[in-house]
Amino acid sequence: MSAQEKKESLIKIENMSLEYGESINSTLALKNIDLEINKGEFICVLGPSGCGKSSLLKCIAGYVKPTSGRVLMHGEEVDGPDWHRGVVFQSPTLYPWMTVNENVEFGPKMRNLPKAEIKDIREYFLDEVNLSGIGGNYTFELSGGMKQRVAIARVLANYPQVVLMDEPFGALDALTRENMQNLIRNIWEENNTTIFFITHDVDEALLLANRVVVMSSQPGEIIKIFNVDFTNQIFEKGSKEVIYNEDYFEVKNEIMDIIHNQID
Amino acid sequence: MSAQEKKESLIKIENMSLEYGESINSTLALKNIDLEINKGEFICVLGPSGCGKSSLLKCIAGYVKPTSGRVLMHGEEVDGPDWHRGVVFQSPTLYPWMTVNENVEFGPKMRNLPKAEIKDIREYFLDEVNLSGIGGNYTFELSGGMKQRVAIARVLANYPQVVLMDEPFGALDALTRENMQNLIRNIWEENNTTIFFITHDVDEALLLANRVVVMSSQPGEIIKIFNVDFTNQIFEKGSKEVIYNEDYFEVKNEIMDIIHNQID
Amino acid sequence: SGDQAQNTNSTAESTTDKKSLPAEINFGILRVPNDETIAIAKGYFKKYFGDKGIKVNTIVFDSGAEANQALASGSIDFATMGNTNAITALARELNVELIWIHEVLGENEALAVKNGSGFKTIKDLAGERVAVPFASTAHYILLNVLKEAGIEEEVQLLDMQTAEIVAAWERGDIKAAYTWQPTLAQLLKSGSTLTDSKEMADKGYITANVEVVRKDFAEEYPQLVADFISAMSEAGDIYRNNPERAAEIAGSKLGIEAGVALNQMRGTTWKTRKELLSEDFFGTVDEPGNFAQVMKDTSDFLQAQNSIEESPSREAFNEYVNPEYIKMSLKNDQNN
Amino acid sequence: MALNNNEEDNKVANSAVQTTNQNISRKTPKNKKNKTEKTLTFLTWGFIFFLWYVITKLNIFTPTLLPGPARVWRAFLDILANGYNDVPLWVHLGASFKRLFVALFFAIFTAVPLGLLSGYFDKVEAVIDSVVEFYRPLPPLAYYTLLVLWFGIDDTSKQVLLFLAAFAPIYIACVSAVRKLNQDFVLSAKSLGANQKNVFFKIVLPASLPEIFTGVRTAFGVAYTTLVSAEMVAATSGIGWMVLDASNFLKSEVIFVGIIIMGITGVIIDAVLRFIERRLIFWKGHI
Amino acid sequence: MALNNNEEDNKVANSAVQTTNQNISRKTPKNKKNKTEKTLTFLTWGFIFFLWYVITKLNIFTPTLLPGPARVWRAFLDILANGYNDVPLWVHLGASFKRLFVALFFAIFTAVPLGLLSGYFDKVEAVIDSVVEFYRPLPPLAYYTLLVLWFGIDDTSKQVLLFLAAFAPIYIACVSAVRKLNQDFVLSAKSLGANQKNVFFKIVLPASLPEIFTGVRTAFGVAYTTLVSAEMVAATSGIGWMVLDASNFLKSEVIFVGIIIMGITGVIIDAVLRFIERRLIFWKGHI
Ligand SMILES: Nc1ncnc2c1ncn2[C@@H]1O[C@H](COP(=O)(O)OP(=O)(O)OP(=O)(O)O)[C@@H](O)[C@H]1O
Ligand SMILES: Nc1ncnc2c1ncn2[C@@H]1O[C@H](COP(=O)(O)OP(=O)(O)OP(=O)(O)O)[C@@H](O)[C@H]1O
Ligand SMILES: [Mg+2]
Ligand SMILES: [Mg+2]
Repeated sequence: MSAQEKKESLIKIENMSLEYGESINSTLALKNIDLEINKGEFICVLGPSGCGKSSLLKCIAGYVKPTSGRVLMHGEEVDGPDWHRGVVFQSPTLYPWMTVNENVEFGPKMRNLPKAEIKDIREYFLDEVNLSGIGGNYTFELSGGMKQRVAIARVLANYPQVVLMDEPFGALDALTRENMQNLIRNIWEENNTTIFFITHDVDEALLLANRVVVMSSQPGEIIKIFNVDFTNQIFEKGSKEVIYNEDYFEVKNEIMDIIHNQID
Repeated sequence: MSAQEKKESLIKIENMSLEYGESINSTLALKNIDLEINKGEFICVLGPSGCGKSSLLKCIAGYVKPTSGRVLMHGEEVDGPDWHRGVVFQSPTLYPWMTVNENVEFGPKMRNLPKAEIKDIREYFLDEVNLSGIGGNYTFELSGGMKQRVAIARVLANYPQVVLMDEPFGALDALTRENMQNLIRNIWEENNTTIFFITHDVDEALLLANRVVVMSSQPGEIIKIFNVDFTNQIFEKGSKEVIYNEDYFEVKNEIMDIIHNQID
Repeated sequence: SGDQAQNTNSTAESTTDKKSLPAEINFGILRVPNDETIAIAKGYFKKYFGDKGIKVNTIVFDSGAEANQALASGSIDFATMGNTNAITALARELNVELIWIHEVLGENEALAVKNGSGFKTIKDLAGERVAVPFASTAHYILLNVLKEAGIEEEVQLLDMQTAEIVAAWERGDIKAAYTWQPTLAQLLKSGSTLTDSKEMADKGYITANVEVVRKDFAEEYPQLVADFISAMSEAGDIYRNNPERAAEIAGSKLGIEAGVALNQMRGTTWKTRKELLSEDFFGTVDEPGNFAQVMKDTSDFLQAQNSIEESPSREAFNEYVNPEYIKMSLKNDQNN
Repeated sequence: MALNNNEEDNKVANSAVQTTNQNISRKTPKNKKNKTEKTLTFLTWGFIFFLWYVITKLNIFTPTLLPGPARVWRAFLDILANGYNDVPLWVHLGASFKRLFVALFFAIFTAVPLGLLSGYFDKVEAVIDSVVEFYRPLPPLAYYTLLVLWFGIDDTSKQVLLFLAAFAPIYIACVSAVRKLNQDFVLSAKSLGANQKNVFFKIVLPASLPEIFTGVRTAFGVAYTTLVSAEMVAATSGIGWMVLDASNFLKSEVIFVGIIIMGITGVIIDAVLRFIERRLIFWKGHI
Repeated sequence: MALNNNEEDNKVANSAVQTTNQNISRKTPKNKKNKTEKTLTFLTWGFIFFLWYVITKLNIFTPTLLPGPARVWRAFLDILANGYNDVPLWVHLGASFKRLFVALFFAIFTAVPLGLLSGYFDKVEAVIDSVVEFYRPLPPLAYYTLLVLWFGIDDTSKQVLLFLAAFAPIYIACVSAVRKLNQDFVLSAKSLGANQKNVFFKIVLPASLPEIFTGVRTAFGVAYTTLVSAEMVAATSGIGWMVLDASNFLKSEVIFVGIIIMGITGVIIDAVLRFIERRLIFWKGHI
């Protein structure tokens, strides 16, 4: 819950708004968003359904151009997708005509890295997501959790400066989900990655993030940002149950109240 | 957590096994299941993915014939689907060519009830799920949560002796899910319904059931049955947070451990 | 005729009544300036059939092959076709008989070669492509032309309809074709003939457009068949007496110029009933005329070509080429 | 929380639909063509006409090979005024469409029940399917002669030919519709007390309608494509026959007129069918 | 928990696939026909042959209207031994298939790029689509005469006719494939550093392959249906021409032979295409 000042700024969103469609049929999805993402942060975004979480991510990824305001990365305006900003989608977009290996190698290959390096990277990250050994399989042979792990490995293989994740575990069942949370927490810690993570599960956000951004319902605005460190506590204490304490429920209830007020 | 003895037995599963497919390709989905469902109970079934929860429900519903053993209802063997056993599916199977009203009226109409009665029933249950007023809409105009509520109203409109639900809230987001849990708890209480409820979310099971059945991974066997009364506590105390106590985490941890052991 | 006695069986009675005359007659016709076209244009069908309360339907066929299909399905009672198609009809056991020869084909069907093609004799066609509508009289004659020249193995025949022949000719895809009027005239604008059906007829390869009728029909209504022949004969007389007038009538019916029609008609030979009853054509029942032999020869040739499975016997052709109705028609006129 | 549902009720047809459509919405603009694209389409046809005009003006080809626009236009006006072969144009069109729609009518009324039964009962399918699969790829002209021999030269054989062309697509669509049917629809209906008959008429039939309708549209297209073949034998009316007759006399301008009329009517009828579809099967895409 | 993944790894291709297939699995038995159904299909054809045999034995119809099985069999043996019109049967088949496959080849190599581009760029679609939509429903025989006028009587015009028949289904399949393309595939590829060209060749093309292949199969079917029309003009070989020539001479038994040969080859070729499809697009259904 501290020491944010030292951190190096990576992405800066300045007074950004996003409107879909034109004139009568237009939807104001995002309004006056100001947000700074620092290097090494794990930011979770929470908000009611349809509030514009995905839209925010798309703006950062460069998939959508903001209607006003700008998204800066290292001070330069984001202009289209880029391998420095990796994206993990809710349903994994693995390419079924490629093997797991080929999927993970896709990014490095696109960047024309030397073959040997590509192989090393692939092996390292498949290992990182505990999937070494299934590289020859096709992706449709994998379970949902395994698919999402391959998708994460594929994104990490590019050593992106930030990983954007849009409800990556939303489609997984509760148990697999827990495993995946642990996995991503470990990866974040080990590789010192910067992660921007969308979820609609308050617990997930609190157990992963060191900053939780809560958004209002449409048009999406940032209502409040919470600095939390339960994820560090879990690291330190090695277990999850210990953090279900007063502190935790206090923050959780506050967030829940905010969101409920949004819906009412 | 008590007084189960007084209850009237509704459904009895005797030494039931279920095998899919034939010879080499066969899958033993369920093995030696013995279970009694009493009138007015709220049973939740938990288990790892693919353990046979849905298969168990299908046997009770009469969609699938057990390979051995039997399912009895009031002492008579279940033989095909029947309106006494209502089913709510994970993704709501509302008929898109019918309005909400027509969907809810489907069961009573099939049973040739008088028109006036059908109307009363429909109005009562649409009100029960807080959807009176949208009866004229088509189902594809509804949100996921509303759809599932219509599906519940449709099943209830038949006054079934038991409602079988297969992960009915699995596809909903966390907030809608919470609303739905409250809704079903209230309906259960008000109408004195018997509910057989499948979920993969331990919290959901604990917050709703008065008996939690935990199954082993494939082939599905019943490992342990927990009698709990958190759902009654919520009724009594009017709030959910209060039950996050020692008791709760104890049961939860035990269940989690069982399931984790199943996967390992 | 026992009307009262048969009171109870009134339906049977009415059918016998109807049987004395059919409700309608279906004629399969070709769009060529022949006696039939003139007869229709002059209203002879109305005179001989329509006035008796019979509905007359004329159905245009593009080829005798189509007419044969219609005959086989029982859709039509009379059909005009080339004699080669009439042979197919007999060989395929269609229950029909040949009752009339509209015209003996002559210069109106010819082997045309394109100017500048360098084809001076038939033998020059060796190794070339010649277009012809298959299953037609022209097909039969062309095969014989090539056979006579001894190059039947060396020429590639192309199965084309007349319109396609013109198109291919103009495009230069083909330089030789055996076809009939009016297509022939279009080809000859930039070509000449090497031989024609008249020359071949002189060599014994006679082709003709003939009329066949369903036997069931003819046996039931012989008088109507005779009437048909009378109509043809009357129409033929117009041509024989005043070709220009006949061409005008036929031309306006077909939507072509009288001159074109006349040119086409002049390329053929129209025979009178008496001529047809001579030994050269129908002969008599006891002494069949030569046309049955022509048909038999043609049939044998078609069998050799595998166009028909089995060539019917001479006796079958004698029976097939039936002079009785022409005789009846003549007798009717004498009676009048 | 259960209290604030009224708020949500008012949003009926709002968020849920939008979110599920998100992936599709990217493409919706393609359906409603925007102005640039409309202009481009217009320009394309303009260019085609211009090219046609110039080529014929240059007299590279004879009018038989390529009649000019003016010539075609005159032929069209002539046919409009005087008909073709003394038969008015609307009679030609009427004759063709009567054949088409009679065939389509019978195809629908036989293929839909047979197809649904085939999809429903494997035994029925075992009987019908291989027969349909055998004749379906056959060129209609291959068996048309047989149809003429069996059904005569009147409209019957033409209608049977078009019927056969239309039958297979509808049949196949029905089988596939039942196959793709969400079994949970059937199961839930049974659990709500529906008997076999109700399941069929209230669930299977409506759930299959979208695909059946697509099948009907395909069937119409196939039958339309077969129209000229059907009018090859012993016809003296019908737009297809008109083109064939014009071909026989190499009246290219009439061929062009026929083609243009057929092209436009084909597009119009498909648009009408699509309009009916949207009205009738409003829930399509929500199944 | 992250430790026990190896266990899960061994189950690769197990639970996940099975659970997603649950709804489908109910129907898989229908694909693999069981014994009863095979017997039924067999009996159906047996019954058809029996009926055919009995009817012809009863002499209700002349052999021209309905040739008996023996007669057809003899005709088949004769054609097998001596060919038709002095041309061996395999030459007829070869001529037809050469026309078909040349047409299909060119159709694939033009329709696939044009279709993908049309799906990709609305402007390209605006140019091409309306033209395709216009000619697609046209009966091929309507414009065949024009093709003969323009391309001559040789194989070219026949191939162009078949090409046009095959082009539209492939083109339409390609457009729809790109339209249905999961945009997240494209976006994720871009975010992984793929440039426009890589996106096209590594993502759009393979992702569209399943539908393209379905389009090719449809195209083959449509072209096959057009085969007899194509061989109407100036052919003296080809299985379609054989049937037409037999029609001229009322050789019903040869028509039957032709139909049976075409039916069987049609079924065989579709089976081959489906086999190739399964091999080539192994991931089909997993997209
Ligand atoms: N391509 C689009 N065109 C038009 N409107 C859109 C588009 N994408 C999203 N919207 C609208 O913008 C708003 C925000 O959508 P967005 O997907 O960003 O919300 P979200 O918070 O991600 O929702 P969820 O939790 O359901 O994923 C919604 O009202 C949505 O309907
Ligand atoms: N129709 C079927 N045919 C063959 N195998 C089946 C069928 N349905 C289920 N199975 C298999 O039976 C086992 C139990 O499946 P079931 O759907 O009952 O599990 P589940 O507990 O409901 O799983 P989930 O939590 O994923 O819904 C699984 O291994 C599954 O693959
Ligand atoms: Mg989202
Ligand atoms: Mg399940």
